[in-house]
This record gives sequence, C-alpha cells and structure tokens, in this order.
Amino acid sequence: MSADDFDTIRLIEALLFASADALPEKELARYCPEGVSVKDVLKRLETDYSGRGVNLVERGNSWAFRTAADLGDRLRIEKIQARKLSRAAVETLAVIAYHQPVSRAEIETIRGVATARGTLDVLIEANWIKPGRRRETPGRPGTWVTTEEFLDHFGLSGLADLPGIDELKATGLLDKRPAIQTLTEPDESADDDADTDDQTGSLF
Amino acid sequence: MSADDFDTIRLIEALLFASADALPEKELARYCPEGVSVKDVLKRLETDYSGRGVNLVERGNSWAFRTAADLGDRLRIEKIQARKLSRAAVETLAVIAYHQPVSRAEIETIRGVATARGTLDVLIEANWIKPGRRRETPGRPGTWVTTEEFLDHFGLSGLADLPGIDELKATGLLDKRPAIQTLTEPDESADDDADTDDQTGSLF
Amino acid sequence: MITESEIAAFEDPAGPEIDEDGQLLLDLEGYGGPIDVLLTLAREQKVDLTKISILALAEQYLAFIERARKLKLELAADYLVMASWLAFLKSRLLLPEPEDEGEPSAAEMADALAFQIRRLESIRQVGARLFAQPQIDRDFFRRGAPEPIQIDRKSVFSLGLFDLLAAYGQYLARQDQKLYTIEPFMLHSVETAIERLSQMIGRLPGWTLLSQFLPSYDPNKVESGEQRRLIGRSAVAAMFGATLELAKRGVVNIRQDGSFQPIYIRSSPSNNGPDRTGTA
Repeated sequence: MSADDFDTIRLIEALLFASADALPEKELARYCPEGVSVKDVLKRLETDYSGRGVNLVERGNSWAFRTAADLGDRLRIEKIQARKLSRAAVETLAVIAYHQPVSRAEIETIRGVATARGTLDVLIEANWIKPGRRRETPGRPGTWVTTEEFLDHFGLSGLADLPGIDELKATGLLDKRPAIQTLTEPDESADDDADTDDQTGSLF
Repeated sequence: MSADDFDTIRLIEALLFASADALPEKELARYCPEGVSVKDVLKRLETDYSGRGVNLVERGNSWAFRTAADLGDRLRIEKIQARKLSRAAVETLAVIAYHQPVSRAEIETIRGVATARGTLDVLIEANWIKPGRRRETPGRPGTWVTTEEFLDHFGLSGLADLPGIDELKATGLLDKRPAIQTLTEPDESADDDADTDDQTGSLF
Repeated sequence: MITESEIAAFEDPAGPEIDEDGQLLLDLEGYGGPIDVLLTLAREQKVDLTKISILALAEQYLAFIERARKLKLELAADYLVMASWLAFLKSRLLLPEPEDEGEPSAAEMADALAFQIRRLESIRQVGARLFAQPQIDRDFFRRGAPEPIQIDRKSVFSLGLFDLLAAYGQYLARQDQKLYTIEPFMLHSVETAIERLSQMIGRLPGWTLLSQFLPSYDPNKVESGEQRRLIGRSAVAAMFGATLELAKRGVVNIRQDGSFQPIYIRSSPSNNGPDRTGTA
C-alpha cells in the first residue's frame, strides 16, 4: 500500500463518513487517482471496519457507514417510530421487492386483488419504490422497482440479500405470470424482465 | 483488552457516530460497565482513528467524530442550501417532462397561465432542462426538453419510464379533487390563472 | 425460517380469524380478496401447503360464500366470480375428464389455483421477514451529524419524483375540472315571445291558432334531437306565457273550446279586456 493509496482511502473514508446518505460507487470513483481502483479502496475500508461499532455497508451500487445492527437495542438514540403500513401495502412492497420489475397487472395477479388507490402512493412517498423500465410489449406497461433507500432502510446490500429470495427461486414461486401459464410453459423470463401478458383481470 | 472492553468500545463508537451532537464524557461513562474507564475507551478510539480520514475530537469535555481537518479543501466544503422549487416551477418542469419538446408559448397554453420570469431560469440552473430544436414554424420558436441530469436526479432510465396518465390515476395521484364540485362556483384551484375561460362562447 | 410469532406480528389484528367452530369469521373487510380467503382456509387444513386439497377448499369456500349470502352481507364481484369458478372446478373434478386436449384439465386448473395460493403465502412470509429485518433509524443508524460536503451533486434543489408526479397529477386534475363547464343553452324567453306576438297579432284577422305564432325552427343552429325538443318546448311555454301576459294587458283574447283542445287567440277588439277566456 503506497502513501498515495492511503491518501485516497482517507479521502473516501471522510466522504462516506460525512454523508448521511449512501454514496454511489461511480461518484466515489472520481476521487480515485489514475491507477487506484475504487473497489479496492472500498474493500479495504470494509475490512478495516468489520467487527467495529460502525461498519461500511453496500447498498446496491452505493456505500455508506452505518452502526452495527447488533448494537441497536443498546443505543439510546432518538428512534424514529416507523409508520405502520397496511397489510396491503406490506404485501405490495413484498411483491415489488421480490418480483421486480413488476407491472401493476402482475401485482394484482399475484395478490389476487385489485390494488387499492393509495397503496402505491404510500410506498412512493416512503421513497421505497420508483418506476422501472417500461415493458417492450403491447401496451408498454410501466413497471415498479425498489429504490436504494429501500435497501438502506432494511439494511440490505442488494436484491440478492432479500431474506428468503433463494428459497422462492428454488421453489419456482418467483414466477409472476398468471398461474395457469406457469404449469404449461417454461418460465423464460427467469427472474428478469418478462414479456408477460398484461391484459390480466382474469383470476389466473 | 478483554472482549468486554471491546464491546464497550464498539458501543461508544456507534453512539458517537449516530449522535447529532458532541457527547459529554460523563454521559458516555454511563455506557461503561463496572471496571471499564470511559477515559480508556476514548483514548483507545482516539488512537484507532488517529491518522485516518475521520478523527475523534474533544471539544470541552465532549466528544465527536469529525472528518480530518487536512482533507477539508478536498472535500470542498460548501454550505449546501437545499432550495425548494416554487409550485409553478415544479408544474412547469412536469409539463416539459411530459410534453417535450415544448415551446414557451405552448407551456403557457398548457398551464393556462403566463410563465413568470425566472421560472425557466431556475430549471436551467438546476440543470434539468435545456433548449431543444427550434420549431420549423413561423417565428421559429425555441423549444425546451429535459436533460440527462433530470433523468439521473429522478432515477429514471428514460423518459418512457414516466408513469402515464392512467398509471397516475391508478396510484391515486390524480385523485386530488374534492368529492363534490359546485357547478356555479369559480374554479378555486386555478387561483394563479385568470384567462382560461374563453372557450365557453355563448350562443345568444 | 420464519416463526409463527413473526407471522402473527405481521398480520394485522383485524385480519382473517377463525372462530371456535372452526368457521371463518365473516369479516369481509379483513380479507384481501378471494385468494386471501382461500389461503386462510388452506391454512386451516393444517397441512403442508403443497398438499392442499383443492376439492375440500372449494367446498369450504362455497360454504363460506353461502353463509355470507344468508347473512345478506354484500359480497364484492371478485368473491362471486371465484365462487362460480370454484363451483365449475368442483363439478369438473368430480366428473370423469373429457378427452379434450385443447384446454387445461381440471387437475391442471386445481394445480394452478394451488400455485396461486402458495405464491401469495410465500409473499406473506417474505413480507414478514422483510419487516423483521433490522431497520434504519430504529435498529441501526446513519451518521447523526452529517458534515456539509459538496460531492459534486449537480443540483441542490430538493424535489422528489413523487412531488413531480403529484404536480402533474394536480395539473391534469385541474384540466378535468375545466371540461365540466356547462354551455349556455338556447331557449326561448317570455320576453322575446311577447315581442314577437305583439308584432304579429295586429296583422292577423280573427281567431288564430296559438301554434301559428311559434317561431320557426332554424336548422343551422341546432344539432341534437334532444336540444331540438327542449327548444320546441321552451318556445311553446314562452308563447303561452306571453299570451297570458298580453291577455292580462287586454291586448289579446284567448279561446279554448275544452281541456286539451287547441288554443286560439285574436287581437282584442277593444281595450276593455277579454270578452271570453278559456280554461288554461
């Protein structure tokens, strides 16, 4: 480790420490001189802080310092009382998080019920979901995806870190097509974007 | 250093990190179990962080983490004033986003109100809009379009990702009208536009 | 794995409940649609969700709907659609399968429904697990005293996507309201009828049918049949009003030979009032 490298490490450490929000990796890369990889710097910081009271954590493609989760109960800091979400909102958020990108019609197929007005509103306002890419299928339906704030809120380093997602994948439950299609046709979309039929409204 | 000691160090490290203000030594002492001296804990933390991008500093018997002073210039400290946009500016931006490319005269027709001086300036300053092509119509009016930074700021991968009118309705964002509207009353929501009623030509 | 208490903590206290007789409480408000009802019923079968008996489930669901009907509870269309679909599925499951390869068999349809139920269950579970995760500002914390450092952010304007969309939504809503203006309607007034009648009456000798005085219809002005009818009626009403007014002033006499008979008017021979007025 050269003095130059350590200088960059200090700078990035300070930047991350100063900010309350996670900082995108590509933003941080701009502070790295020629020949210094931002990934190496972040790995090094991650190691330095592992096991300490404050950790460097990944949030999607962004990074932030956060207090270690195991200390939560003992920190007598003003805690923000989370707003209680309706069952429908929790369920809709789970569908978006685990099945993303997902259209509103698909959310309704999976939940078996029309999305009540205001359910998505609450999630947008909490900054947990945002519009994703439109599907290149007839009607070009819009999709919903989760945000980086969502990952940060639940302490997830990425979507692969969602609790239970591997089990869902393994049991084929991440298929977002109407149920009857899942029996007869292979799921070509895998867990990525799909060309599902958006004219649902039928039960399956 | 016992495991107990290190546990206290972690706890105090997390507290100092998460606290909005510098913490008095005697308050920190309350987190130290019997036999662990707060002074030792703070000394240890001070040493751990010395030379790093973040330092533990004492300010009159209170302690806080601060980014290293020598990095100050490179962190380019500036007071960031989070400016709020006027209602007119937000609406103008929305109109440009949804109707682009759109000329100033068209914006005024769409919003039904003259664009105040400075409204577009603010949006240009924010780097959210830029001049588009001129129209090949008499007067060759200039048009406005949104920028890459606009997409970046709102986390959109393209303009096509903006939710359509039906989707806005579905999320409830369009449902801001009062339940009952008296027919004869003037439109109160249009408090800032005056000359929009010219399409109701009388028959007699 | 997820614990029962986590599920219980996640579930709204107002959610579906089972009473002592093992029957689903008919609190429809508590359910998130028919699949939710089926899921609750399936949980009651107390078996692995991969081994649900769809036939038993269909019967329980139909019984549930029947009870709701007896109690005259209002059922949303979704519930009734599911009921008729399940009744259909039940009859097909009980009958020998017809040899038609064109559409899904009853067994396949049952499997699809079981999949749908399991998928919703899986979402319920991961939803609970998600909210059992440590959460920011509660279990772990960000820097409490962020230092004001400019990280080459291009904009310092605080505006979220939500605000932008809401602004456009408000603008659209305002546009909607503007469409609700009511256009003035072309109707005849008594004043214009008096004027018209006064001008015409002197030029006509003897008794003349009231309807002769009605203004002629201008085909250039009016579009719909409904409008035409309204204008016609307003013309008759205005002309009748004008006649009464002019009779009162002693300008005209009115004659009607019986109820619902044609009304005649003439210029009054004298200004001493009408010599004969009919019933109006």
